[in-house]
Amino acid sequence: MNIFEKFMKLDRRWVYLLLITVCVLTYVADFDVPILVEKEVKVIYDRIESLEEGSVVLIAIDYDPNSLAELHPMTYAIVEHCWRKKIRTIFTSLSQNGPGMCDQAIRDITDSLSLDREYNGVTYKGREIVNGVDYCFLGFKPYYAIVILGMGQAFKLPFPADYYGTPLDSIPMMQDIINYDQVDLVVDISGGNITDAWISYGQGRFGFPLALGLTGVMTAQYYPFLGSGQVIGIMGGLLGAAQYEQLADNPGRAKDGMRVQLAAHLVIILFIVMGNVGYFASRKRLKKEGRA
Amino acid sequence: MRRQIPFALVFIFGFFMIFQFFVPHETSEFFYEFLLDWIIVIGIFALALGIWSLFKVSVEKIKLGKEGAQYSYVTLVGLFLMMAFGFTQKTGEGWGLYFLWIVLCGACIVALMRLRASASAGSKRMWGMMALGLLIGAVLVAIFDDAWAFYFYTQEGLSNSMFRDFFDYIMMPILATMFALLAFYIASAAYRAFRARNLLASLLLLAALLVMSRFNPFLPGAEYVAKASNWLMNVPNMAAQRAIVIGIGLGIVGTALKVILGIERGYMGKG
Amino acid sequence: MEFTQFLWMTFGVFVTLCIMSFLYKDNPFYKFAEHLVVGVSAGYFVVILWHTGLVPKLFQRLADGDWYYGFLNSSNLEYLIPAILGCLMWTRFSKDYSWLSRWPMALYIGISAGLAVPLEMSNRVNKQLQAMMVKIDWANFFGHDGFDLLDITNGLSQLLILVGALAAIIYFFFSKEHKGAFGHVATLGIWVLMIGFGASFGFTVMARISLFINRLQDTFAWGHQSFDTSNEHYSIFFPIVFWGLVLFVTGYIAYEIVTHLRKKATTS
Amino acid sequence: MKYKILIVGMVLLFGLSSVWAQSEPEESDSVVIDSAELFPAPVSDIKLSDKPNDHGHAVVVTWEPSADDGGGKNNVVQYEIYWSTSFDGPFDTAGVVPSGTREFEHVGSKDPDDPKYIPDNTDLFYQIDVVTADPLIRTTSGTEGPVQCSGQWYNTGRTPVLIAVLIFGLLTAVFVTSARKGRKLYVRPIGGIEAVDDAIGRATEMGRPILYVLGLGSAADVATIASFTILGRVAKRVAEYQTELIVPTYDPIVMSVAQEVVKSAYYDAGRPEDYKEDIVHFVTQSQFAYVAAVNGTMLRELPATNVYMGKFFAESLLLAETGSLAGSIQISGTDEIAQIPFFIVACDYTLIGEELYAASAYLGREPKLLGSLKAQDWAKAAVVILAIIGLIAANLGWDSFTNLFQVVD
Repeated sequence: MNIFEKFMKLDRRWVYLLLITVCVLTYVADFDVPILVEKEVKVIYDRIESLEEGSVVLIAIDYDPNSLAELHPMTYAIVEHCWRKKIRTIFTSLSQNGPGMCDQAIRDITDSLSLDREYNGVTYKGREIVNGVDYCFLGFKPYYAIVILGMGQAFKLPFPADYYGTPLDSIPMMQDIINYDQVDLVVDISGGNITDAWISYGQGRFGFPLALGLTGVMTAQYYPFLGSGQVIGIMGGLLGAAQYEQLADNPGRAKDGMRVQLAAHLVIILFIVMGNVGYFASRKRLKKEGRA
Repeated sequence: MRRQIPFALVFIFGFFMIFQFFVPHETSEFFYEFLLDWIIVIGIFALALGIWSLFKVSVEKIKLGKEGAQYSYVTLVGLFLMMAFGFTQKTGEGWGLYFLWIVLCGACIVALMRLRASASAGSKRMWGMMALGLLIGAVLVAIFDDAWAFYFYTQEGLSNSMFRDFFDYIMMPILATMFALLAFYIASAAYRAFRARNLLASLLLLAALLVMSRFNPFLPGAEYVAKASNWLMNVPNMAAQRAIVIGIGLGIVGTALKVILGIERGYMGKG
Repeated sequence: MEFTQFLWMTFGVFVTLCIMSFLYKDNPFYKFAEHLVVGVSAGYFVVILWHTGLVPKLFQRLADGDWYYGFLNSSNLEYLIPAILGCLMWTRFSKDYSWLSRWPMALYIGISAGLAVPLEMSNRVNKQLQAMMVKIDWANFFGHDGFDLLDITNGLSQLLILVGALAAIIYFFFSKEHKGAFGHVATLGIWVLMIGFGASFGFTVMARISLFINRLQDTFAWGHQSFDTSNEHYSIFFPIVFWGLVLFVTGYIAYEIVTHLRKKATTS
Repeated sequence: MKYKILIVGMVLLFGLSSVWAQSEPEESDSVVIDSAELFPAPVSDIKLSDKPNDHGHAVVVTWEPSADDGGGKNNVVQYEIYWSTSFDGPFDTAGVVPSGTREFEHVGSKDPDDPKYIPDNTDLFYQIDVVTADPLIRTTSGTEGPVQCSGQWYNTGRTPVLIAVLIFGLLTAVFVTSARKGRKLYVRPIGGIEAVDDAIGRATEMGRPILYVLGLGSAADVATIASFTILGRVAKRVAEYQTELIVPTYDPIVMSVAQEVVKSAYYDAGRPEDYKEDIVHFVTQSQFAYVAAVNGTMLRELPATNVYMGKFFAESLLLAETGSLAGSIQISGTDEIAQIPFFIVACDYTLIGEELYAASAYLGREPKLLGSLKAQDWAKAAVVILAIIGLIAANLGWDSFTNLFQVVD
């Protein structure tokens, strides 16, 4: 039995040991792995990157804690990207259990913005993010289709006051923002069918550029909208989130997860390849012996 | 007669349920919900049979002195403690003699197991007396201790802190880890079975490899791999699923019809 | 975090490791965790089914009446029927009357079989059949922007899904030999099935690895908690428990290695 | 002169204010209310009907949209639908729909104590408000009615299903009768089924038990019912060969039925004395605890053969990998599509999807059961042909054909 054939008959416990070791090491170690970026995600990043200081992005955080693991990293990456570029953001949260989680996320990112950071070679000074100047969190209202339509007339119709109870009229940032006409991009991050309403009632009626962040299982069914141009880009699941983090040079939870995923997948692929090398090697030898 | 009645019941209720599907009227809906309740209630009553079976098999292991029989105590004590927690809750601040009661109950279960497992009349009597004594003790504690009470009709027991801790720190970690073992099993299964033995095995292998490499940035042409894996998931996989779903649908309908019409009686041991 | 809760958490980590040790081999720790979880989960389901099934579906419905000279004076007496059927299940405890338990079992199977017939026909056959009758996107047959065969929304992909599904259905024909043209189509069908299965297998790996990452997170959270001096209940016992478990686990691993090597030495 | 200036001034002011109001209506609430021109046109042509194919307690309201919805002043945001049991009110909110909608299904509860209860066979009246961005600026339609709702005795939306069930039932009956009459039917071999007999023989030779897992389905799943039949065949062989059988179960009803099945199999094989109640035993109703126990059993009892038939979920691979570690021959069959790949990879033989349902007929080689397989094949042929015709029809725009298969819930 030569070395190749040993590959084939390895005790499976070696597979387990190697896999555990690799997972734990990559989980603990803090290094960066490149993430393959797909076109659908890059479009979203490029769009935000091309916006000028003071532009407005509406970020619809339409998921609840159930799909937090997949979608939260997207929110973190996109919001941080916007704020570093001094783009103003409006948040809505049209999923019933979303607002509390959304508020927490906003505060987390605000903290992170107070530090100096370097992204893609550009140093951004830490700054204080001010509610009402840099962002406005509108909160939750039932009947999402009607809310989305209402915001097309004016934000203050469905939301006379923001999540914290401040009337929209007295929020400095909202003085020059009336409806979608002043919004440069809408990003809907969603784990359910609110996305459909954003596409048909929002984009369909008011024609703003719309980007989607979706859970992994939902992604395939929204590809047709990419083809038809109703949606500019799609981020799918943890993979999509990691791609955005990669583009924004802001490694977060998604990239942490993907680091382990990539290593684990490589280990499994390695074993499959080893097994097949061994298989062909032994078959070759058997053939030879058969002839001899 | 005894053999025929069950098949008649299957026939009557089976046909009723088929036709119910096409009748939206409230009366039909009432019977639909009513019959579904039957199924649920019958299932819960049957659980007693299951618990009895678990008890019997565990005791049998001790009786036969099988290897690892001592673990049966862990199973049954865990079972009865969990049930005890689920139906009790403290009434005030303190727990009183609750933990004494728990210990008495646990000991009583062990004594009962020994009683059933013992072969000689002498040890039977001894364990019997012990079980009875512990039971009387437990009942007395339950009667005279006011710090906690039984709740069968309302759900106080579900918020019992012991019940919660057993669930959060025993059940959940074990179940979640059992599930997580899949990460390793999927790897070893792939290693062991993905060999290009023939054309079909190679197709399986290649499709799996391609999809597993979908976010691997080190591959040449990585972008196309990602795209191709997306295509595999949404075109051939979709086609396979659709075919299987339709086949399964017909298989289910065919089998269910055979059962209702009494052509297939294997489920009652007559095939 | 209080110390008792930390102890519970430690126990959770301990049973996690017990289960993980099954990857090496069956051992007393796995047996312990396995038997414990069987008992605890069975008890848990008894409690849950009692509270969420029996109480609302039976007791609360009969609760509007009183026991009246041994008769239950309730307006929902029909709900006694499932209770009686349930009791018939218990005749299995007796040898002579256990044939009665076939009645509720027959009812159970009859109701579920009847339920399945139209429902499965509708959901799995009719709706899937209609889903196959698609309008093919002839204008973008080879891709939306230029030639792109891997575009999953182009007309070709739509057509391939349909052809693949039909070929796979043909593979499942029982009463016809896979010969001639029919055999070729069936072969195409099994190819489609195998590619689909392979893709689905490969796709699932990620979700399974995530499960293990979650377990790692929990374990690391426990490690962090052991040395978290900002915890107001923190005491020296936290790290003592931590190191105790670590020592125990490493000790056991060392023991296993030594016995393994010894066995190897004696056999060779 | 003074009056003239005043009037001109007022007209100017009014005009200005209305222009201003139109450009930025949200900043001049008080002015807007005065300006009657801003009120949208009411909806017209309200039609009320009982919702078809339901249990009652629901009304369908349709209308022609306001002239200012999508045209005209284009200021309609939503329609609010109100209902009442009397013409004069008081009216309650039935629902709100966005502009552009022309239909609303007012579905109520059937429970009289529910606040959303809608009585059957009672006169009901409806009104529709056209609402603009400012909720105060709205136009109410006239009251429409009466309409009565009631439950139906036949759901016409499900006719395609009824036809399919009837045709399929008929096919089954025809083929079963013809098979009973002795017509020979060919069935192609299926690897996994042929393997069952060999596997039992192997277990006997090795003197090791056979593990039969019925899966996580309840007895209400048809996959489990099919598995019972297969269990019966296996148990009979096992009894004849005097091999040991282990059947751990997940559901108490499944356990009871399986006990009956195995018991009769032992009686049929002429070995009632070998039957023990504990062959089929209950473990627990928790998915992974059950798997933990069965995995333990596999490594301790080292069964020669593991058979997995029925409904399986994530545990499929946990079971099958442990079984292969224990060196058992493994045969599996499930109708859970997501789990089939794992069984294929980890087991020696796998029954894919519907092959599980065919297995019981195969194992018995009983003509009447084989007859039903023939019916399934005919149904599959019909599906293939209809799908091809449907594809052509859909692409030629013959929607009336594809609509024949539309099932409305």
